Amino acid sequence: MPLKLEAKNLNFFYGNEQVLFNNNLPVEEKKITAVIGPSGCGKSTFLRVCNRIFELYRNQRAEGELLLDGVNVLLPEVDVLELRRNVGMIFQKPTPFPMSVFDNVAYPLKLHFKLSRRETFDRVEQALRGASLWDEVKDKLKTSGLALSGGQQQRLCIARAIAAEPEVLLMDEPTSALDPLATSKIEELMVELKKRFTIMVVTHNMQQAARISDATAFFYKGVIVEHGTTTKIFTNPANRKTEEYITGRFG
Amino acid sequence: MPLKLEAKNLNFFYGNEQVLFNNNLPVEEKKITAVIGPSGCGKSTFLRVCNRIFELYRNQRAEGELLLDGVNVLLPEVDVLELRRNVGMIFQKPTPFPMSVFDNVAYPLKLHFKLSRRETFDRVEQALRGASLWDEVKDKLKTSGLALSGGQQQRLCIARAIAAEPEVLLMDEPTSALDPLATSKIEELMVELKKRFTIMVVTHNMQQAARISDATAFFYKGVIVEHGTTTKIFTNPANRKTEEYITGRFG
Amino acid sequence: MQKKKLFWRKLANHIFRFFSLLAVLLATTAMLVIVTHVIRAGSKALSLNFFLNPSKPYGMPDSGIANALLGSIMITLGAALLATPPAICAGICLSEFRDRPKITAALRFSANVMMGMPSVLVGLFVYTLIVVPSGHFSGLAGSVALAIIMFPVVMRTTEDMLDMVPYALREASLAIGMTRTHTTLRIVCRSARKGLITGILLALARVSGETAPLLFTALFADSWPKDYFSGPTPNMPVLITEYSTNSPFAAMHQAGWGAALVITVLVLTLNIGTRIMFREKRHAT
Amino acid sequence: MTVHFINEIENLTLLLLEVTSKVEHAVQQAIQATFSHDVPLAQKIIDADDEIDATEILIEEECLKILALYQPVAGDLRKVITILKVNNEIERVGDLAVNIAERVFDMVSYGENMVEKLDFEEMTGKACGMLKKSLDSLTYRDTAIAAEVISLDDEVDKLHHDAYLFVREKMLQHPNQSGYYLDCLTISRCLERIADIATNISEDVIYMEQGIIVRHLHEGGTK
Amino acid sequence: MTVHFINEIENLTLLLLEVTSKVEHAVQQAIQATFSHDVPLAQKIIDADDEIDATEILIEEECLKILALYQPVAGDLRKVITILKVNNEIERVGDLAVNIAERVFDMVSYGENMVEKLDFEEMTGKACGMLKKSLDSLTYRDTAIAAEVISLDDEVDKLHHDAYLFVREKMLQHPNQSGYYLDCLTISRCLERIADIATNISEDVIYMEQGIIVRHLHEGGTK
Amino acid sequence: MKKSAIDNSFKWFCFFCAGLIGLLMLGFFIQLSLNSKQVWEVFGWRFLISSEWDPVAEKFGALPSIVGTLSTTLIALLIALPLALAAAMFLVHAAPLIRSVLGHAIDLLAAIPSVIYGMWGLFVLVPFMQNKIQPFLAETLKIHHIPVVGRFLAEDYYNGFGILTGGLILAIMILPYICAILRDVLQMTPPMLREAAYGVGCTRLEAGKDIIIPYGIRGILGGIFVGLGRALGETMAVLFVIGNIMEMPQNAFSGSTTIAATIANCFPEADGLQRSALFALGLILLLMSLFIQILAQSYLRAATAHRGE
Repeated sequence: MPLKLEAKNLNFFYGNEQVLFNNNLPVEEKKITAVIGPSGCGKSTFLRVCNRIFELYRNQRAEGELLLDGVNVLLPEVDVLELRRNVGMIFQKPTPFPMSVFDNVAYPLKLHFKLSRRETFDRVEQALRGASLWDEVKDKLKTSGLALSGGQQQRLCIARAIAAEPEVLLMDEPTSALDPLATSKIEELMVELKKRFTIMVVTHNMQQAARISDATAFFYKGVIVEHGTTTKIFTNPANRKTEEYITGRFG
Repeated sequence: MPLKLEAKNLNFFYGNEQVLFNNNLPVEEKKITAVIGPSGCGKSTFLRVCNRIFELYRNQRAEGELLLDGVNVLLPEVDVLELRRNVGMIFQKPTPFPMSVFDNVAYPLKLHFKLSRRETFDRVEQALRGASLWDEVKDKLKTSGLALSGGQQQRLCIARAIAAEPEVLLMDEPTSALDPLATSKIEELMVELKKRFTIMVVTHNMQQAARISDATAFFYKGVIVEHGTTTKIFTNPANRKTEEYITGRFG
Repeated sequence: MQKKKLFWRKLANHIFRFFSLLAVLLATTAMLVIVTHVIRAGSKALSLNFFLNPSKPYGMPDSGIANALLGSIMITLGAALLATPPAICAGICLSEFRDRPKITAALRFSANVMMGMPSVLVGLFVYTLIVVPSGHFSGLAGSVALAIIMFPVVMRTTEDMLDMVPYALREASLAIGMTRTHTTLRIVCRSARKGLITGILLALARVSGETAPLLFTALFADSWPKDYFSGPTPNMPVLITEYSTNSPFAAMHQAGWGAALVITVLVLTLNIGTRIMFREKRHAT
Repeated sequence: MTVHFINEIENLTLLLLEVTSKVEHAVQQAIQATFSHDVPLAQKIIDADDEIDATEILIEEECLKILALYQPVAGDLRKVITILKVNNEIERVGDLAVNIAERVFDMVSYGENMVEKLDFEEMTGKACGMLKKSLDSLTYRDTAIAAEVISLDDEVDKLHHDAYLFVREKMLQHPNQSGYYLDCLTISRCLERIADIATNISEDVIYMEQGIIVRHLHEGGTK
Repeated sequence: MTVHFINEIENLTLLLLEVTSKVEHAVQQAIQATFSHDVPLAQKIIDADDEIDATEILIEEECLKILALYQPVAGDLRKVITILKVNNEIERVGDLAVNIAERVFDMVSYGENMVEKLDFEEMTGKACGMLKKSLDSLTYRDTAIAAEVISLDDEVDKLHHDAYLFVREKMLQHPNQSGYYLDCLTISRCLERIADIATNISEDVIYMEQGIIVRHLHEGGTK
Repeated sequence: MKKSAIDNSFKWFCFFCAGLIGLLMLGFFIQLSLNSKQVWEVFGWRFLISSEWDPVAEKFGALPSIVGTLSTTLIALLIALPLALAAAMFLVHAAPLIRSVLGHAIDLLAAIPSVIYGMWGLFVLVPFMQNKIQPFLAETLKIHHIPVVGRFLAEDYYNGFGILTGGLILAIMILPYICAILRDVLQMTPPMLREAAYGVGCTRLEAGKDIIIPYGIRGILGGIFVGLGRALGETMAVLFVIGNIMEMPQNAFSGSTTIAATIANCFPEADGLQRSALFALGLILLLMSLFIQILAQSYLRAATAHRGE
């Protein structure tokens, strides 16, 4: 399997405090990789390194390599705007921009490409269809993105993320703010999306990781204790800590 | 098994809109009864009838009978303050009062009983022990209840609720705002508490209902579609809607 | 194409960041200029006597601000005493008793309008309401005017603060068998305690510098404020106005700067003190 | 995610049906081999069992995976568990086919025309028919078929009893051929056990559909 | 809630051990009954099977309950599934005990001293020992014991083969007693199957502990 | 029963207190209307458009005050708004230390009594305008030769007072005030939304103008209106520097007056019709500020409702 993303000896620091220790994680292309672990284990941090969003904050720094198609994106010469177009991110809570549904999806397109109105419209429709949202919003493209329900907002954010044709999608507990029905829709969507994108999802919900992911990485105290296929991790983990975590013995 | 609480033909209205329809539910003494169902099915409303907290709001009214030890507590001559002493309630989010840990628990005691300082202290300690919180807070009884962690705050609220020696505890998604570790502590505590109290818990989390409850009632559109032992509901539900709900076919 | 676009986007970004830095510098220098001037000019007037002696007409020696300071304190405290209790109750009304949403919405709107009421109009109002019927200016009228300014501020702060208390806390309190009154006063207000005190003190700091309404109510007198209820009462803001505009004399101007420094320091101390003591969410008004 | 769960379960059921038809075929061929004393065929059947065993392991692992990943409850859970158990039973049928085939090596020593052969056709047809039907009941979730299978068990038991009496009689008549008849008896017993297994499967299906364990309810009669 | 899960699993294991010892006892008594031609004892064993069957259903329902309520994964899941399968096997052993006991009714017709009896003591000891050990390996999660059990299977197979040869020889000698020897062969086969079941259980235990399916790996040799 | 009686009386007491605010507002209207009745009877609507203010001839018109009020307010807003917005954006993104220091400084400046600004304006800004800016504009830039602009900035003699000075001092006064509100509004942008903006590859400018400002737009507009209201009703800061001339202003350096300044200035000596005219000015100011407040509050309320989702 080709590797899309690969962390090599990745370390991360908040100020002087190290929170990720020598992480090595290969992420296969067009698969869903779930990142699980107890609170504060560094799983969200790991995700935030992947599109360098951590650079918004002072005192946070990453060391080591993070290869995207073999290129270390942590190097300063890699353009961060370009990287973020390539690596979309979905957050815990839906974050629709304060604009219409259409503009929400068109925004990243306008930002990164020079497209005609027609092309823009087509790509927006395509993205909304890709996020299984088109049928629900096609009659209200002009209404505010904030007027949608929570689950729809989250799918809108997914549409926004995929509109710019990224290669990797990072999802940070994408369903933790949603009700069960919306959650299952998002989960189905994710499985659909992996046909086109490489997905990394951080989740608290072990059942979710089990249901949707192909590979699972277990973080504990900033270290990747175990990673492998989800089936392996959930039926026969190699590490005792992993076993304890997924069987609910701790955390 | 003796019935502690029994709803008979219970109807509930928000203004002109009926949200509970002819609910009949026997609740056994010293058992945990889980109330499950999709969002908006009336499960929280049902709980809020049990201690008449709905009376805070205009336009809400309950019809039918709710027997607590055979007495219909919905009758106006039943003193609502006394009822609420007898039927404690725990909310989704922890609600510690803005006072010290000690006073939080001592407060309902002062309200309802005339106790000496010594007695008060003893009962507070007892309640905190009962809520598995004593060891964690015994050295900081004077600090504010708000300074505790989320899980501790929720256990503090449980201690507060059990301090007045109620007979029934109502819990409205008591762990939905907590992380997995705190959740599992609360769950263990609940199983411990059922030795002394009759517990009704509303939960979104089906695994939780399965793990901790003895009986389960499934609400759908304001109607109790099925109720029975948790084992029965989760291995062999009688109703197709129940089966669809618990297997995740909808909602 | 994309590269070119990227270049322009980045350029615009750099220009914007430069402009915003400039704005901050400009704003802060303007502020610094004012504050340093007040300090420089005011500090010349300061002496022990300046604080101990009452003000005197021009030409008399040993003129000070003691009477105005005392008068200001009396007027402001009077305003606080008049305004705070009913304002808090009014805030409770808005936040806790929502069973008549139309009435509370109308009251909330009134409060908002009153908050933006030009203070000079408050002066006019109290003038016709108290000064004209009673026949004389008085410190009390000044207090009433300031109280009217404070009232909506405290009322709205109270509402905002109480609104921040989660609704579940009220239900939790009622669920253990407390009465409504008890819940409101002992639990809800107590939860919002810090915010309430902060709001009251900040409102107090704000009105303590108000000048316009006092021109029509308390006026000024070169005497100790013994006529709080029945006559013109000395106070700082009007003293500053009198000394700086209505007087051609440099000595009076200097005393005016001194008074300005004193009141600035007092207001800021109250402000800073409040914020430090009750460090919580800031509120713009 | 229910969609994926349902897909997985369907694939699993298909796999199970496939292995069942293989096993059924193996049984029929084994019987044929015993009748025609066809050693190569018997050997082929024995060799083919490895594949069946491998499929059993695959299905069992898939079941475990589904349980671990989807954590089904209620009907879904019963379905997975039923597949797990039926899978086990089917593998046993495969073993029985091997057992039958193994008899061939012994039986050939008696020569084609030396002995009076027992005709297993009816019994094989019935046993395999039951097996087929029991799997149908699983596929179509049809408890009526399952109940029919359970009722057919008595017939096969009867045939086995007849075979037993026949064998005993033949042994008395031809003691020197008793080895052959022992083999026949073994075959008969294997077929009877296949019918039993079909009955077990049907009971499992009834449990899956109705949540009632019917096993042992009627055993007093049939054993 | 893990505490409760662990408790439930422990209770289940205890129940399983209990029923195993009952079954083992039943097998030994059945063998004794065949030896002493003790019809009442045989009847008692057959009657007692109902209880064993009831326990099997109870254990299976508990397993289902645990799966539905606690939704275990990884090692926990394997443990529950293993118990589910072992439970099934144990019930089969119970059925085999009944099969042995049923032979008694037929055997008594041959009279105490009429026939040369087969001594099943060694075989019974070995088969029951294997069963016991396999359950020990489950209880103590000891794969070494499980491996030992698997290796013992060959010995029992050997004993069964000996019995088969013995029976054939006796049938030739005393054709009129062939019914009796047929019964003996059935008993031997039952004991051999008990050993097989113990082997299966051991394989399941190894799977539970190590997550590796060892079944069929060595079957080529033993079948 | 007793407990519910306490509950009820407490509730009614609270309603009474809240009712006070409504009474007060009505009181303002009634009092100003009653007291200005005379002027409306004498001049009618012409009071609004007349620019005469002659106490001796008993002729009064509100136009100069209104124009002065509006023009100073407009100047103040034009200067303060862009600076405040840019500064607020800077503060939101600044390092924690700078943010807290500057943030507190701005909060404190917003709290300084307006009389201090007025005094500083009178003693520092007016002379500065008189001695530096006006000569610079007129002599160095020859501003009066430039068409259009010249008309607004040229004045024959330099005295430093006037609309521009008033507007400037108001701008300095409301700058921290608006800035504080804007900063609070911008800070309420959820961090996740900000990260989402950067996450799609926005630069800081783009995130600010397309996401963060639109997100808080209602709050920002509300804040602007609050600042506007404050500038409109401000008395003391303007009173000292506007010149207090009851004439139609000719250009930015013309002495002028505002409603609030006129009231404060003339009221002590006024009686009869002039006093009534001052009350009429008060009524106009009240209506203006009511209008602003309605706008401000509707925007602010919409802002909170929209954040409350």
